[in-house]
Amino acid sequence: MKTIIDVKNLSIYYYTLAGIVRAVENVSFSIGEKEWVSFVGESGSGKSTVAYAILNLVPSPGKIVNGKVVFNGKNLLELDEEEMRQIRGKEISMVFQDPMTSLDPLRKVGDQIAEVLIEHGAEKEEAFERAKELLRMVNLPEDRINYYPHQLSGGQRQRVAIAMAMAFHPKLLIADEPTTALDVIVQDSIMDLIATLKSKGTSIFFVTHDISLAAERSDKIAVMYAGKLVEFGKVEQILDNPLHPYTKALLESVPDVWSERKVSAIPGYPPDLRNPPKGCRFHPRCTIFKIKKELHGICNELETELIEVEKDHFVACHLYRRR
Amino acid sequence: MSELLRVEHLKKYFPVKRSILEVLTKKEEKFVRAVDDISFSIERGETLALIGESGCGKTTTGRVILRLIEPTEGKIIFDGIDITKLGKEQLREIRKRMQMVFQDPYASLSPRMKIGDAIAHPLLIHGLADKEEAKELALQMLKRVGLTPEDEFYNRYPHHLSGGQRQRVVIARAMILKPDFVVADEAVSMIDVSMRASILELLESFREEYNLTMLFITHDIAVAKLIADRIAVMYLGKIVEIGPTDEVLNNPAHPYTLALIQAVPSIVKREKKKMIEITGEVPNAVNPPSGCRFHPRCPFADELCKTKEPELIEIGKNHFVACHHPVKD
Amino acid sequence: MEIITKIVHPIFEKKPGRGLLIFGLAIVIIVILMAIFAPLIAPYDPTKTSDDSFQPPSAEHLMGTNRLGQDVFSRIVWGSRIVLYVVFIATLLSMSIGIPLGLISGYHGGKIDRALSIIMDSIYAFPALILAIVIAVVLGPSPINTAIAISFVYVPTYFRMVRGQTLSLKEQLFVEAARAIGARDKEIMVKYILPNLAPTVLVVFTLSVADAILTEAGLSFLGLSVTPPTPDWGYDLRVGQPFLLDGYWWLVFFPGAMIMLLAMAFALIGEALSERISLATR
Amino acid sequence: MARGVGSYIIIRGLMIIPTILILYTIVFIFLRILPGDPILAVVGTKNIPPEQLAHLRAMAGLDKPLYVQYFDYLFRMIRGDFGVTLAFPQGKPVWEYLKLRFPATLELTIFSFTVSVLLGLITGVIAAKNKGTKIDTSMRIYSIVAYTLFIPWFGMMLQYLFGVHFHLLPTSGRIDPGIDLQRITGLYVLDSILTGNWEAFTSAIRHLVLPSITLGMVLSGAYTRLVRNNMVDVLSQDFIRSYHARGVKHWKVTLYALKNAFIPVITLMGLQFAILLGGAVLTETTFSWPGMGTFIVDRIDYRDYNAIQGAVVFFAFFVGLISLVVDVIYALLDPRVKY
Repeated sequence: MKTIIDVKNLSIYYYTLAGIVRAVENVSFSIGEKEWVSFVGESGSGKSTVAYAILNLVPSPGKIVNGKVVFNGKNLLELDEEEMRQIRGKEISMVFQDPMTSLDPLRKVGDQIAEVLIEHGAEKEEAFERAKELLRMVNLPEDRINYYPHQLSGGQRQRVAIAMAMAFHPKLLIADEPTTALDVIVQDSIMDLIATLKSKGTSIFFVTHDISLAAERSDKIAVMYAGKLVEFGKVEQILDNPLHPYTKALLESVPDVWSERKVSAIPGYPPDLRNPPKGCRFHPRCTIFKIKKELHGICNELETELIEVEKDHFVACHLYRRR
Repeated sequence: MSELLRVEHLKKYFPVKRSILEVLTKKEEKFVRAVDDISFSIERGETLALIGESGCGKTTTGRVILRLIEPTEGKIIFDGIDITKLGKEQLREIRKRMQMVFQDPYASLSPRMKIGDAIAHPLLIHGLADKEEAKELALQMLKRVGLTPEDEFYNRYPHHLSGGQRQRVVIARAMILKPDFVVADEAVSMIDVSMRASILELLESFREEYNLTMLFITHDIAVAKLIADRIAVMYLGKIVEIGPTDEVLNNPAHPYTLALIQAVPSIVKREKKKMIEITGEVPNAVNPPSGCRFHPRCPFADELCKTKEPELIEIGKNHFVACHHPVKD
Repeated sequence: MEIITKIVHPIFEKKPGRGLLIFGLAIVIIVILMAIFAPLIAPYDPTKTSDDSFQPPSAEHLMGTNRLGQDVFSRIVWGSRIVLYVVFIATLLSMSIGIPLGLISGYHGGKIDRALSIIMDSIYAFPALILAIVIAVVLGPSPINTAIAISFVYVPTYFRMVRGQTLSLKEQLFVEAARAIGARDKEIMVKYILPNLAPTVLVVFTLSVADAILTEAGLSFLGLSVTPPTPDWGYDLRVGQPFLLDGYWWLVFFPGAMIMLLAMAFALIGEALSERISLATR
Repeated sequence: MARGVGSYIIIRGLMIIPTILILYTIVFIFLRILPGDPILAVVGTKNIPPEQLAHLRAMAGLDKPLYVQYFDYLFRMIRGDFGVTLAFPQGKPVWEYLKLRFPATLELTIFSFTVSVLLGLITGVIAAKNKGTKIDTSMRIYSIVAYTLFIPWFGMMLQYLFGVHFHLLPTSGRIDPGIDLQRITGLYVLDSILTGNWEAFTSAIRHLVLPSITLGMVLSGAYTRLVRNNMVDVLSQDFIRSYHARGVKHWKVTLYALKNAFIPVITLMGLQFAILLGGAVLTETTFSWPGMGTFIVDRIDYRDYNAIQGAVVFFAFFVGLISLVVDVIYALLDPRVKY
């Protein structure tokens, strides 16, 4: 399969007054053509930060301290502002978490959609025609171009955001928790829309805290914990044969309508990333580490590495070290 | 088992804010019918989950039952007493027995009150303990909810705590009065996934210890399944279906319930087949549709649904649905 | 001793705004000390005239002398008493009216709240200095009257701020939670709302003191605060102005600089405090 | 839409009536009900023939019961009759003075307002764009220093520097004596443009420089701060990031951010205008500017209560009008406002 985007050794730190937050540490992965990859993790795991890094839009005081984002053979992090702008919204587009805040409240929806097209070279009239067409594609009446964002519901605004993202048949769509602020039925319809986009040839980088949402339509799942990519693989590999203790624990903590098993929480709390634990960042909460004495001195000392244990299935855990 | 709480024909209408122009031109005052004539009861020791999408009136229902906001109409009978008729002081008395756990643990604790004092305060308000005793009991409670070392946690302020820890404080504050009845409003929806289960476990343990009766309000059906004995589904201010948890989830009778359950993502059932296709969005609660409120979005709707409002009818043991054409499997 | 370190420590803690805070506090403390120890600090009697008029600043007269040969430095030292006296009485008065009124009005709402709000908003919208002028004119020139005039125009500032905050705090979940545990209105106001108002009140206090200093100086510049020969910064500025064009800059420079410095000191403290508060609540 | 705005303006206009009434009442209470006989205050002596005292009282309308005085004056004012002066020159309609003096104040405030908004916008945007750097800190300190400048002192320092030291600019008055300018609006800059009198135009502008910089700079501090904070706030919002993510050009995004940041500033403008009028009293006194402020101060010396009352109530009307204008502008710019 052709690779669309290849991220290598990405590290992002936030330089806050209270100290340096190591939000993303040494993350590598790639997304293939027409592939839907979901990044799963709790708040603060760094999944959204990775998403922003692809478009080189990490919010201040965050800085990409290391790594490459290779797209079409070019490292996006080395492009100048104008080259990057040409890619944003055209070849790679993004949908944000909160539809209430991701549209400019002072401008009409139609103006905002048309602007994307105009900024990338379309004529004004043609842009407005296309804007109407895009609204129809996301199942909104075309008269909505004259509405202001506050006149639309959350679900409708998210449709508008997706309409903008669809403007140029992008190669990659980055969706940062696009349904978190929405109810389940609306969530389902937004997921359908994203799936439509995928069927037209767009790869999807989907960020969510809800692993069951990732389970449904993804091809691959990447699990992040405390700034590290801990497991990455095909949906079946991750859900039916999870390897990393965190992935296992996460799956056991999620209630499911169609399952009778009991849920159990992961003990402890996520670490403070200004001062992450040495070695594997999960070891203070890891039940296996607690039981197996022989792991002491390894998990709490040595950095983990992402290892391919079977085809396409990667895990960063000392239990699977090559011996 | 005996009944602890019964709600009869409860209504809560909020007036819609009018602009000055509208007030001066005497434009008719409109109301958001947040809760529109609902009735149900909860047995002692039972947990009823109230589920629905945002804006369906579930949170309003919880607040009205505790009279944190005044009902527009209807009765709320708690242990034989209609609390809608109580005066301020009598209401304060009964609040010892009815407590609430809120959704947002970041907002439900005063930022400038030590968490220990926040937990002890209910005891002091009701004169159940003096300062020393209250502190002692609060320390025990901190330990009980797993915030140890408790004397260290006692003196912390909320902003030092994570969301999960704060929610434990909120639960501790509600439980220190040993209530009979608790309304838990989206008690875990703002907590990180990995810690949700532990908060649910904590609630469960109190429920066993105090033989708590619970109204568990949630939008998350998977959570409702875990904790509830019965489920009530709300849509636009109405209860459309109510029944034992397994019954409602496995044999949903209302098309809306079916749509809701089908939309919930699942790890176990990854492949989806759509049983029902519904369209549009939840209409405005100011002018709800005539007849069955779900009819504009319902694939099975006919003339009857547009004109006649369906009533809750029993279709299985303890399983009620308000639909002219219930779904059969 | 422990108490002192407890108070002093947070000031010097390395947090943003430390420099502003220390600088502001230093000036305020110096001026307060100057006012307390005026008889010891001032080298001359501030009201005693002499033949040495219009002397430029020198070792003998640090800030020169004025038309009547009075020592400008001594007048500035003594003048600090009037400013501090007027400003603190005024602020205290407006706080003790504005805060309780705002709290009760905001918490209980209703018709009285609406009426009070309209009145306070009207006064607030009107130029404070002009209103203060009217009141000062009617009451006549004396420090206590000036204080009353100033306090009147700052009541709405406190009222509006406290009312607004109370309105938003009242809607906060933790107030609802307090009602759910059975707290009475009084307990909610005192234990849940008031402590959360404190930081904002503190900031508004420092800023309104800064404002009041300028208003006091403005009133006395217009001749509405003190009667001669009482030393007062604003008044001295007025008296000195006609001689500015003759080049006697020191008559106006020093009194005016003091007014500004003191007002700035309070504004800096307010700025530093508000920054710390916004950091702490984030 | 258009009709919506029209009726909104009318309703909002009606809403300034209580504001003006309240201020009128407060001023009335202070000037009439508090102890002290205004006539005696004007005359300055108690040895005055009783018939002359009675005449003065009748002229000021003080011989009637208080409530009659209250409504009498109110209704006359609505017709534009602000009473007559009590002190020298006695019996002249206050309105005559207001007509003469108000344009001077208006001209000063318009220029100062422009200076303050421009300065505030520029410094605020610079600070926000350089958030967290030394530039940001210095802009913050600028805003505090500007805010706490004492107008007369700052004005005098400018007078000394540019008037006395460098002899660059005039330090008092509105126009050079000897220049003949036909009075149309009373705003000298406008009048000189309308009559094509360029000599008067230059002179009027030169006279405006120091007073409007003094007043404008003092008021710019509040804008710096608000613009900076709003701008920082807006720049961190999702919709700005999503503009960037859509590949919208940088300068356009800055423009949209500025528009959003500007909305709350409009509200401040209304309040600032009131402060501007208060500051104008001090500025006018400092620069011998023949406006409303100096008029009030002159009348204070005479203890001319009638004139003061007239001027203050007139100010109340003006403040009400400004708040109306501000609200309408706000409603036009922000689509979220419901009429």
